[in-house]
Amino acid sequence: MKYVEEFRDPKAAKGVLAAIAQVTNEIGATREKPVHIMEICGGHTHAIFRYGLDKLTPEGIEFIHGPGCPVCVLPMSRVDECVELAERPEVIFTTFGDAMRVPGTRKSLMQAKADGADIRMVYSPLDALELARRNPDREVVFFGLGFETTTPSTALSIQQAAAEGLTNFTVFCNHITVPPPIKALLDDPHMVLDGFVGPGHVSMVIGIHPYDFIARDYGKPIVVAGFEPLDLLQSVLMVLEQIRDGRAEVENQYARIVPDNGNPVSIAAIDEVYEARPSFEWRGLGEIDASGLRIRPKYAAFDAEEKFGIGYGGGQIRSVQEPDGCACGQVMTGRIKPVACPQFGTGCTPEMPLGALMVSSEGACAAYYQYGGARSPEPAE
Amino acid sequence: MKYVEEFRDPKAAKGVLAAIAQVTNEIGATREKPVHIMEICGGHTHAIFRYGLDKLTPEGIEFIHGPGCPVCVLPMSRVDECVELAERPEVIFTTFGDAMRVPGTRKSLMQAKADGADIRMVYSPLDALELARRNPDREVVFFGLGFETTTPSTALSIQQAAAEGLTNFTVFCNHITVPPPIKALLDDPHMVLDGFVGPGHVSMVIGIHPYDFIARDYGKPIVVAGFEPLDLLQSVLMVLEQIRDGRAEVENQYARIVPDNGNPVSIAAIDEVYEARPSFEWRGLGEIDASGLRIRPKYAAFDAEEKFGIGYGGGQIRSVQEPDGCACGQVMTGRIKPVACPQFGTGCTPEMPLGALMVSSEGACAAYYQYGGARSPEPAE
Amino acid sequence: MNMAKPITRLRDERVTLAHGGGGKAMRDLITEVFTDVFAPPGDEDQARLTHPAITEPGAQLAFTTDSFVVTPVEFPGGDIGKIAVCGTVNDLVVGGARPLWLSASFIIEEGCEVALLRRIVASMKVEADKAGVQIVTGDTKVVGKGSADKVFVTTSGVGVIPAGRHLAADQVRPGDVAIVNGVLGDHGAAILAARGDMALSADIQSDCQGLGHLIEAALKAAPGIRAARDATRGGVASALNEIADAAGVAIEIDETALPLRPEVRGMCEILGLDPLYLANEGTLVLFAPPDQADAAIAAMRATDAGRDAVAIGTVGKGRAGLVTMRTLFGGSRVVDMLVGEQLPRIC
Amino acid sequence: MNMAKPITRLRDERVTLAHGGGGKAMRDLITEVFTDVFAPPGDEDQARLTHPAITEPGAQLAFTTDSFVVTPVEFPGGDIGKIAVCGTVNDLVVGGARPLWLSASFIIEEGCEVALLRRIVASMKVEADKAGVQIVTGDTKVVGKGSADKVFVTTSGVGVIPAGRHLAADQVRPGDVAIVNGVLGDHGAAILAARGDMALSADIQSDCQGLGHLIEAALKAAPGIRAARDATRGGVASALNEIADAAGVAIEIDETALPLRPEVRGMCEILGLDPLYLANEGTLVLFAPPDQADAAIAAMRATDAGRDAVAIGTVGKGRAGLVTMRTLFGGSRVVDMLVGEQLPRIC
Amino acid sequence: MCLGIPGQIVEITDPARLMAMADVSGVRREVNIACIADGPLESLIGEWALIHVGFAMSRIDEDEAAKTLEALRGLGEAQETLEAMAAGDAALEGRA
Amino acid sequence: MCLGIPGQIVEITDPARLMAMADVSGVRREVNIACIADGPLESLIGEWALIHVGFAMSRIDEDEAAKTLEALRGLGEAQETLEAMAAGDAALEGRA
Ligand code: SF4
Ligand code: SF4
Ligand SMILES: [Mg+2]
Ligand SMILES: [Mg+2]
Ligand SMILES: [Mg+2]
Ligand SMILES: [Mg+2]
Ligand SMILES: [Mg+2]
Ligand SMILES: [Mg+2]
Ligand SMILES: [Mg+2]
Ligand SMILES: [Mg+2]
Ligand SMILES: [Mg+2]
Ligand SMILES: [Mg+2]
Repeated sequence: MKYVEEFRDPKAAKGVLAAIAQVTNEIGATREKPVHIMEICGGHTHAIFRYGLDKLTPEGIEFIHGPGCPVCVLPMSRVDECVELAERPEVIFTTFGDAMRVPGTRKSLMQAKADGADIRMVYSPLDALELARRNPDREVVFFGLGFETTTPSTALSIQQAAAEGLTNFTVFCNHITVPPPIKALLDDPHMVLDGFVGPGHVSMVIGIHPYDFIARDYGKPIVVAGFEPLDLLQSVLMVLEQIRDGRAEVENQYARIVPDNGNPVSIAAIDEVYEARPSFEWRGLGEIDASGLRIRPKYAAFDAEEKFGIGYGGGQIRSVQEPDGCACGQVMTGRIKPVACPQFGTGCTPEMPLGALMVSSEGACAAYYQYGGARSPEPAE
Repeated sequence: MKYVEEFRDPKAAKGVLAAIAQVTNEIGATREKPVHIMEICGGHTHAIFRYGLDKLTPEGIEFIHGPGCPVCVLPMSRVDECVELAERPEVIFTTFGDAMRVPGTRKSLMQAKADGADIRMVYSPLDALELARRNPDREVVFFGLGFETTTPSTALSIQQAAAEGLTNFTVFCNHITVPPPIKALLDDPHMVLDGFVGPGHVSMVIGIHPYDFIARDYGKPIVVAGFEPLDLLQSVLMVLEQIRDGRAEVENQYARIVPDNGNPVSIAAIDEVYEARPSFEWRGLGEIDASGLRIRPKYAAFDAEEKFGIGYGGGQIRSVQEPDGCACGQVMTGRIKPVACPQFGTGCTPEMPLGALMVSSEGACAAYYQYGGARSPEPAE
Repeated sequence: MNMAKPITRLRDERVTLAHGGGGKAMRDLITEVFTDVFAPPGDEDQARLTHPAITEPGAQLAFTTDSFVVTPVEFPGGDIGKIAVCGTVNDLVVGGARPLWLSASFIIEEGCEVALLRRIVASMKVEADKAGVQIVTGDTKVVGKGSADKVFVTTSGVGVIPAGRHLAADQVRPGDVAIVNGVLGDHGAAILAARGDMALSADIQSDCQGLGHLIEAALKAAPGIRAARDATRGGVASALNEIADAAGVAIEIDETALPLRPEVRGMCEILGLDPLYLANEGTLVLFAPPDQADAAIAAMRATDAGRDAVAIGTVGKGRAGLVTMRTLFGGSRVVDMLVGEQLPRIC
Repeated sequence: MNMAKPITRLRDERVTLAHGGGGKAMRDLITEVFTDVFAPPGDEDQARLTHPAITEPGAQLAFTTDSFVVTPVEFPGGDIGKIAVCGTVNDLVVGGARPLWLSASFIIEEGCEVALLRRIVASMKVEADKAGVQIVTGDTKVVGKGSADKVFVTTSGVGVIPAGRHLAADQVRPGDVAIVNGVLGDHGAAILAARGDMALSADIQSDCQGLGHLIEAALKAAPGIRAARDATRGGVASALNEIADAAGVAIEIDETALPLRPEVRGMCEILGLDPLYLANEGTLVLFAPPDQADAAIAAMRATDAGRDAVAIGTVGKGRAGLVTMRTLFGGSRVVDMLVGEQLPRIC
Repeated sequence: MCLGIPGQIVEITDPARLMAMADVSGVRREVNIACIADGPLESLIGEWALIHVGFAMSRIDEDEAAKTLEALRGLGEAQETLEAMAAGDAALEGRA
Repeated sequence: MCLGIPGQIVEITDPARLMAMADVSGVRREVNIACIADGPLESLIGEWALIHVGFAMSRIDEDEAAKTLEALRGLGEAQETLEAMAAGDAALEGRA
């Protein structure tokens, strides 16, 4: 596959890994005193475990798995609202597969479907749009989930629906944005972070400048990275080099995809359709100012919150208690490793997830569990 | 079972059969020169074959199986209209089981159901009413089929729907009345009939006086009969006695059920809800004046013809060609026996009925075929 | 970190598509609901079996299958699991086979309650134990909501027919006596009432039961028994017609001899149905030579499933394949196979 | 009057409830669509069977069952009938059994086209002939519109395991080589594309095929083969995990060795799926002792179903039940069983 | 045509809608009693009526039933005293 | 987060709605090209773009891709000449 295979070449990896090892040495990072690098994006977390990069990189590098999995940070109360919407008889509820298994307080979408709700997994909001065209007597609700990468697709779909005059298509908007939680983490006095691997696909939409504050205000390096293993390794190397050199810059490893200024069409569509909410709740992180989007009044006809009277009350009012003993917040802020959670592997497994990080395969706990970050392949004594 | 078992007592039958044999003798009826008695009602046809009465009575008595099976005389075009109604996505089409297998030009209701139409078999129009209550967003159409026996039930159901203010219940009215076809048959110069066994359950509604014209104007005996085998035999005996005595009267063998003046509540309900159509098509008999009912304008909201714009165009316009070689008309008028139809048992079987008389188990051809009127239990040479 | 396995892993109340996906959820469902109860031998997807009866000279294997789709899944007198075991056991034993092993395959609708599955499996186990068969292999599939009716069960059965036994429809001869083991139509009437479509209620239980012990008892007392057939779909009328066709004989039954519950009679009168065509799930027709008929009936009556055994007709020399009935009124009529299913009549 | 039987009695284009009612319509459907093609022995509802291999000393019977519910019913590379025969044949042969007889039970949705049933039955016959098995008994049920998805097929299989053969998951030993017979995930990817839900099109055919000849060839060349398992639902990953669990061994596979079609790879990248979990219907994993692995691969490659046979990993002494993969990048990760079915990921 | 069967009214279930429970040989069904309700509804309990498609269509007249049966039995007895008896037997048993 | 994969635009399928067929390793899917349509649509044919949830989100810059690869390869070659090579090999093979 063009633009894929080249960036998975194991031979080229040798050089990068050697360079990483050398720079790690130069910095003086060790297992006991590691350098902490946060990969913000769940896609990067997934790639680290899928290719075993955590075991290939020196012990002096400690990956902190950031909040960049939109499924993991979705508050339970919003899942409950999805279920309520889906259970309306007139509604065809459409969603990406990722959201199906996230537990709400009553049930997951998977369970709601088993109970009879008409829930369909789609690959694209365009497929939801097509369902709306074909089912004029039903209400098709699309579960708009994701960061800036995905937001343009629902904005463009809403614009398309408006252009066609569709009256039975709405989006249940849960889009969130990357910079605010990073700022929140950086403001957290408990947080120890030496640098960031930045989200490549978010950046192809918004460009690299929204991260300027990280370098400028907090003095931390950030390298926007692609998702193939060589991309990731090169980005880690670039972060390490900044640390070694005492630099704090926004660099772009993923320039083949990410224009420094992002994609103007996407940005325009987002601005036209969405506006920032005053604040939005992140599971494990709490309310974060201006971190979520809502549909502008102009497009209220396509807003499931408006059409079905759901609204967004904010965490103070609506948020529901996280399950007892769940340490998701601490894991997400890098304070503890997943395996240090008392629930890990017992009260919380992928079969029966207690916390959100065990649900999505991009969640740090699920990745640890599934890809064995926690479980040694050596025989147990 | 009270009022049932007593009238099936084989011992009591001996006397009646002996009396029948004797009177037949007295009349001088023989196999070659039989007395022709028409049982008007399909229920009587069914009972004759179910109990083997045709083989117990003397050869000098020839039963002519009348037009009293509402399924058999239903014109094909009306079946097509049922299918059209049933295929509307908003419609739940409800029907007695009898009508499911009657072939239309395109398909039967059974086939329409297999093709996806929402068709439900019910025992009572009250069950259709209940479906309408439970499915306020669907249109429940009840297939109103049958003679005066059944007509009060749909009339009362329509009145009940009106009283409750139901707006999603309609009746597709195909109710027909017994006296007009009898008159038509009596007016047919080819018809040879010496007397009638009258329909007991029709008469419990309309009483026995609607048959006065048979005795008075045509000089033929008629005995209103019950449906148990002793009822039937006694009625045959009473017809024979009238013939022997040169009488032509309307007699009531079924007085335990049939009041001479019928049931006033039923008659009032029919009159309130229905009115006579100028004419109605009978399969095999053609158009017969004032032989069908339609819903009065007052109840138009409950009239599927009105609500769905079907109307009744009359046979001249709407009736569709009967299948080639079908002799149903001749069988129904008693001109030939079912087995004399060239299609009987080959082109026309209960599996693949060509004519209507092969569909219902009350149809003369089906009764002959199924209960062996046509097939000797002796070994075939 | 604690990697110990939790004790119960199946915590869902209802089956979801995840339980059909080939992963841990499916494994947990299969283990906790099915194999913990059936306890099949071994871990492989195929059962590996030996039995001395199979290798005896002259023995034959009997192999049969049926899918069960009854609605409602639970009804007075049984459930789909009981029927699925009894039905396949009966298909074995009416051919003279000793049932040995069953397979059980489940097609489960998304949303089906796990507790319902547990009840079904429990009743399968009870019936299998009664019949002396082992459920040795199985399968589960989960289909989307609306693509099945809660659960469908398919069982297959393997049995062994001892040397010298030859029960078959074509063995029936003129003069033989047709015997049923009990009242007719209970299952069909019970299901009609339980379904509720006609809003009729009646205290009728399905006759659902295994017939192995009954057949063995009858064969011991009347080794000349020619054939037996369980009168399931299509009722006794269809079973008789199949036998008449296969044997090339005529059969005459006697309406006055037919054992019927008053409630079944009542339901038939209301709906215009003929009880001869109502389904049974534990009722058979058996043909014995005239000199062994009384012995067969007596032996049947000594078993649980045969208390009401009675002769209902005889085999004659009439037209091959023809079944007739002497009516209670002394007349006679043909009892043909139906075309399709029996529909309630009104007019 | 003409009482001769018409030549074709099944004139309906679609199945109606009448075809499930136990009467003539059902008989005609069964005769004309099923038994005329399968030609089972005898007229009874049970097949009566003998085979010399069964009575040989040390032989075992193998018995297995599966229900098939694939949507769409016809897809590139096969149909539900082909899968139903191949799937059950494969469940027999992966245990070393020679398949002898199949049962086939159909749950048909009202409205199903008769022509579709005929095509399914024809493809079952073709596959059964190829595998050398006979479809000897069967059943049909008709359920209401919306209570099934056109047609479900359940097959059960009986085979005989010759004396001395013992293929079982728990026979796998450290050092053994894991071998697959061909590319992975074709069936899962073909069905995903054929279903159309994701609006993806690709020229991918299901790998649906019988594996009997392949196994016999491999066993002849490498009689020490320990175990084989067809990697159906849950894919190769699940098959490996089951074997690792049963044998109490660790298995390490090599990502670079996994045979994958570019289109399957592409579909997995688009949807965020892992091909190790995609279903196969004619692909197995087989374990051979190290000194016979090459012989096994060579023998497999000489068969139609094994042209792309290749070693994908080895059995080690790691933690019992653990399957790991050396990634193409030289790293290592656990390949666990999935929880439920694999869902397309977007984010 | 017009299948009907005698049933006994055992309970008034919904006086407003004129519904009652009828019993036919142990089988129960709610039926409409408008056609037979010419007095206080309670007085219908225990009464027999002809049931058709969920409606009690006509009350059964016990006296008339008895009269019909009497006539039938009388016919039987009368015939028994006649030599025509023999012919009747033949018809009953010989022809089937 | 944000699964994306390079695909090649092979056909414009609906110019009005800005839809085109994209090919990913032989798998085809109709995608929206609004975000990459900055010139005549036909000129997109043959171009590569990053595909995400049915949208072509960003055109792939071939030169930048080549530069990145070059840097990666250069890194490899540079390291090969150093004795640090040994340490790199150990990391690659020893730890798994
Ligand atoms: S193991 Fe479960 S509860 Fe604990 S942090 Fe991870 S997801 Fe949260
Ligand atoms: S055999 Fe068929 S075509 Fe002929 S008269 Fe009877 S119903 Fe009509
Ligand atoms: Mg069977
Ligand atoms: Mg059976
Ligand atoms: Mg049977
Ligand atoms: Mg299986
Ligand atoms: Mg027959
Ligand atoms: Mg199996
Ligand atoms: Mg299998
Ligand atoms: Mg298998
Ligand atoms: Mg069967
Ligand atoms: Mg494992």
